[in-house]
Amino acid sequence: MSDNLYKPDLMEVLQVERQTADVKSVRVRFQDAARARDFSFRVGQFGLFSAFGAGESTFNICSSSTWKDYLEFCFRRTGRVTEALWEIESGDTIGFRGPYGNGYPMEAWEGKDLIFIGGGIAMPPIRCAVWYALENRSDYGNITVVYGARTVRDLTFARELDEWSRHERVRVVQCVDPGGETPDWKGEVGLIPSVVERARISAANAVALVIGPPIMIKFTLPVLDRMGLREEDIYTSLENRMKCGVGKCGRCNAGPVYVCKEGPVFTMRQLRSIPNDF
Amino acid sequence: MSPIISAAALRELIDVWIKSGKQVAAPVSIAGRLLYQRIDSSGQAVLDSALRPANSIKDFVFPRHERLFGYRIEGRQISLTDPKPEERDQIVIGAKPCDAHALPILDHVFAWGSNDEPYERGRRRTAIVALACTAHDDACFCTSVGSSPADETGADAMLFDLGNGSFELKAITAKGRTLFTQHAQPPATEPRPSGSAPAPRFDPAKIRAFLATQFESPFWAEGTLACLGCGACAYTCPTCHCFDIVDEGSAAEGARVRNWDSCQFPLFTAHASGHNPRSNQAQRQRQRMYHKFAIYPEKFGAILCTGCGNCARNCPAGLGVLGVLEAIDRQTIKTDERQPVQT
Amino acid sequence: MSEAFEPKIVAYVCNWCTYLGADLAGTNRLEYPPNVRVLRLPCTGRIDFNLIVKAFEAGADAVLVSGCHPADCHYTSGNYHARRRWIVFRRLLETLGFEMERIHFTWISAAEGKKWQQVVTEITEKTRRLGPYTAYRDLCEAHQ
Amino acid sequence: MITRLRETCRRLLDQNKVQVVIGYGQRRPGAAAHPVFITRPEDVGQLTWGGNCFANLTVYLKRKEVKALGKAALVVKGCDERALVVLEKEAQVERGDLYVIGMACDGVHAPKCSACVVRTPRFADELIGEAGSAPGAASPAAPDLLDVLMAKPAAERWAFWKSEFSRCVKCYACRQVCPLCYCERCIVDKNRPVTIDTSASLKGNFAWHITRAFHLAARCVGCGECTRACPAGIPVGLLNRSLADTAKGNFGYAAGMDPAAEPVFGAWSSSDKEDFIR
Repeated sequence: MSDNLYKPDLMEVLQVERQTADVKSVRVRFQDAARARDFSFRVGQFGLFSAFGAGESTFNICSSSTWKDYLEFCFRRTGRVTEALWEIESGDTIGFRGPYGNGYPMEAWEGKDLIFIGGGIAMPPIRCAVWYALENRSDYGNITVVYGARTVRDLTFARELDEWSRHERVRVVQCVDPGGETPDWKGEVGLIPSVVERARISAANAVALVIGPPIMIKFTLPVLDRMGLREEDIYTSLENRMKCGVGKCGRCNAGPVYVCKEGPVFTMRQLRSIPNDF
Repeated sequence: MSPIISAAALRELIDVWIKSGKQVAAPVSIAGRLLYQRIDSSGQAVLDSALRPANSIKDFVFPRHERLFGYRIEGRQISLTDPKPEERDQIVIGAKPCDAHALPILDHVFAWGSNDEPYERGRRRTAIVALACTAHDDACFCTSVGSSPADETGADAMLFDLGNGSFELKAITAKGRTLFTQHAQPPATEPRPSGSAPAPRFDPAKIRAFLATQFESPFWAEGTLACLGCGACAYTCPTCHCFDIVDEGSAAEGARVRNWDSCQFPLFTAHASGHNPRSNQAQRQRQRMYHKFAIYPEKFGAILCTGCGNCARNCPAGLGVLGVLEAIDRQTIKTDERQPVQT
Repeated sequence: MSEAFEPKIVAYVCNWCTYLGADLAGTNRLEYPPNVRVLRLPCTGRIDFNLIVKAFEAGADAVLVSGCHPADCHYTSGNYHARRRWIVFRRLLETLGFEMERIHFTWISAAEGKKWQQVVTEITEKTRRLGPYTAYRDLCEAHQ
Repeated sequence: MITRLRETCRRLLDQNKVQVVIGYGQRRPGAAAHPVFITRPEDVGQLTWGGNCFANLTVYLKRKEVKALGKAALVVKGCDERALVVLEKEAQVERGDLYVIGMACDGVHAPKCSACVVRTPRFADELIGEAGSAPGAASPAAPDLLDVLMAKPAAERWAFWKSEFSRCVKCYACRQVCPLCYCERCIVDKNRPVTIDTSASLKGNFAWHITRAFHLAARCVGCGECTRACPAGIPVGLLNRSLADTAKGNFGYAAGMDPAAEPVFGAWSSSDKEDFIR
């Protein structure tokens, strides 16, 4: 491996899947077989993915760390890099640096019920943890996934949501904003905080992972509080702008915390102790 | 006692360095302004212990624009090439102590968790010969951040201007000793002129106390109104080190480069979604002050400031970090404004 | 460098006159040097100065900007606006010490296939004599 | 003059005619004046006036943080006021939302003063003082840098700018300090597509300075703030001046002088010269 911190590994694109009108997921594998063999990561970690000539962007590794042959990431088409990534096809080459960040404490969550709450493009960083838990099924209690998007067409990984719900002790609650439903929509209609409240999820021995727009998190937290979840049992993943991913370029900090190195995963209790700078 | 070296001998030595293929940088006078620049003859160097350049020496170890690697796209295949590393020895002569001091401070972050190879190489190949200050101006405040006009931190060798056309030479590191092996002359007998230290400009304890409790203070909006949001302070600061990474080139080939960036620019933290955690100048100024005087000290045990005063000297709005610090120093912290201390 | 130098010339032309003029040169089988790369824009009024800079950054040895004769603009006054901008832009390039013989402005109508042929031939020959625009290329390859 | 200035500002604030006064203050004797923002009548004592008031305060009219303070009274010199004329012409300033305090000026020891044409503001809501009979130039007449430059052969001019721009670090002080650089998002900050390399390389620096100068062509009022602000000592304002000369010579236009004059690029004439077009 190069000692050049900023030089990515080259990855072969295996598969590109269109999730929504502006979201795609991509499966890639290391070109270098030895690197592929040695590579490991924790779910919840992220990488910097490059489209050469356009630049690199930060995305969660949304595949499970138990899957050994490839990595997946998912992005929404919003800027220069994602415009370029939007054009890639299987067989193309992209770059990857990582894994970076702390990841989810999956070991600490063993023996507990898992509650995953996500909105919109927040599914990928939840998906990796769901798959990890399913592949280590005996280590975890009940799994509840509450996932919402503006409309039915904005739901990502829709097939997998159905697949998860067929697993034992797994409940998937899908919801769309009022007006976003289709005639044959069987899921919930409503905003995530109220859907979570209606879902009557047992929080007795649970941890929650809540990822989504700040406004969604803000209104979901009181619901979780009423359910009896403690702040230290509610986790989230921050998405601050990053360039280096390794704590040097100076832009991702929230107060004294460098999100790229000391995050992106925090408990709500940790977040409350750092300044509102994210 | 350290040896002395005449100014003439020093210039001869600089030319020897240059002729032997070393890169040499020094303060140079350009249109009435002193700036650190690479030189190709000792005659360009302005070795004046009373003058402070308007930029910093960080450009020589952490360049404003640097290639991280090259890329070449051929069909679906991509090849990456490491840049040809600059391995020549480099000497910065006549660095101000406040510039030299910045490098050991920067070492912390560039080695934090992982080694930043380009920076590390820049450090490895560079020797710093600092020139102790004998004068200060209205913007100098080294003494307020725990430094002094003759601070040796970060220097491989120190020169002290004896005021008679010669310098007392003190080698500090092995690298510094190697530079001057041929010039071990008779020891200095005259006493070093004592540098004129700037009077304290603010109370560091008060700054600490303010930052510890006043993150949400209205001061940040009121006290930073003059800031125009340029990067003149950051880019001439010896310790500011934030950077951007971008690809430059054609669709066929190009390079990923790293460029200086500044927390004072709105786009610095703007998310792709449009959300910006620091969407106004007050928040950006606040970040700058916290980074330098709270976050960096907490993480690495060093203030991210050497008191060189370039921020104030170069600020078109007469503010700079110094201006904000002085304004904080004038604040009275009202108890009802206190915030819970951060953990 | 001993190999014959073939200048790279970028021509920004308007859609309505010069592009058709160049096309006419083609249909009339008028031969002209292949050194020119034609880039078609709606109007000379749309030919932003940054495009000219970009051409030199990309290694052009000369740039030609061409559109409709005065009073002939498809959009009534795009070429008049462009002419004003060129007057000022040329002054900027002069102040910078740009090699002014490498930037050319012409009016070529849809009927002037012959003029297109002449202009391109002359610019190519002139640029060939000048040699490559090394001053700009050095700039772009310099790494400080 | 200072007393009158303070009285005026106290009155304006007392009567709530304006919510903020943008003026000059001074921290220490001998120091350059710096911008102050006075919102309380009791603070008008901070206001000062004199030969050290270099800054062109009209730049603050573009700052959203300053706009948020409410209606402003703005202290201007005659030269600064020209920027106001352009801003109004370009619909950036609503003159009725502004109270202009014009200061008759005897020069601020800046090179630009030697060519001063407006020593007394012409459009102020209130004019303070009378320009003395002394010549505006405080500095001895030095050979004009632009004349010297233009007398040189092109290759030397090129070498000059190459050397000057090699020092540019892309801090954008020249842009930020300019009252007329008010774009919401500067072209150099746009990346779809990248028009100007953001690197402080010679290539990126030339592209930047060409763009900056041309975007200000026939708009720049020659306040000289860009040159003053450049930490690398690059006389960037020379380019603007050169273009102002051309605007004057070819179109008889001087930016910010005649509010009724049509902006150079907002108009055209069938008689514009075209000796360079074949």
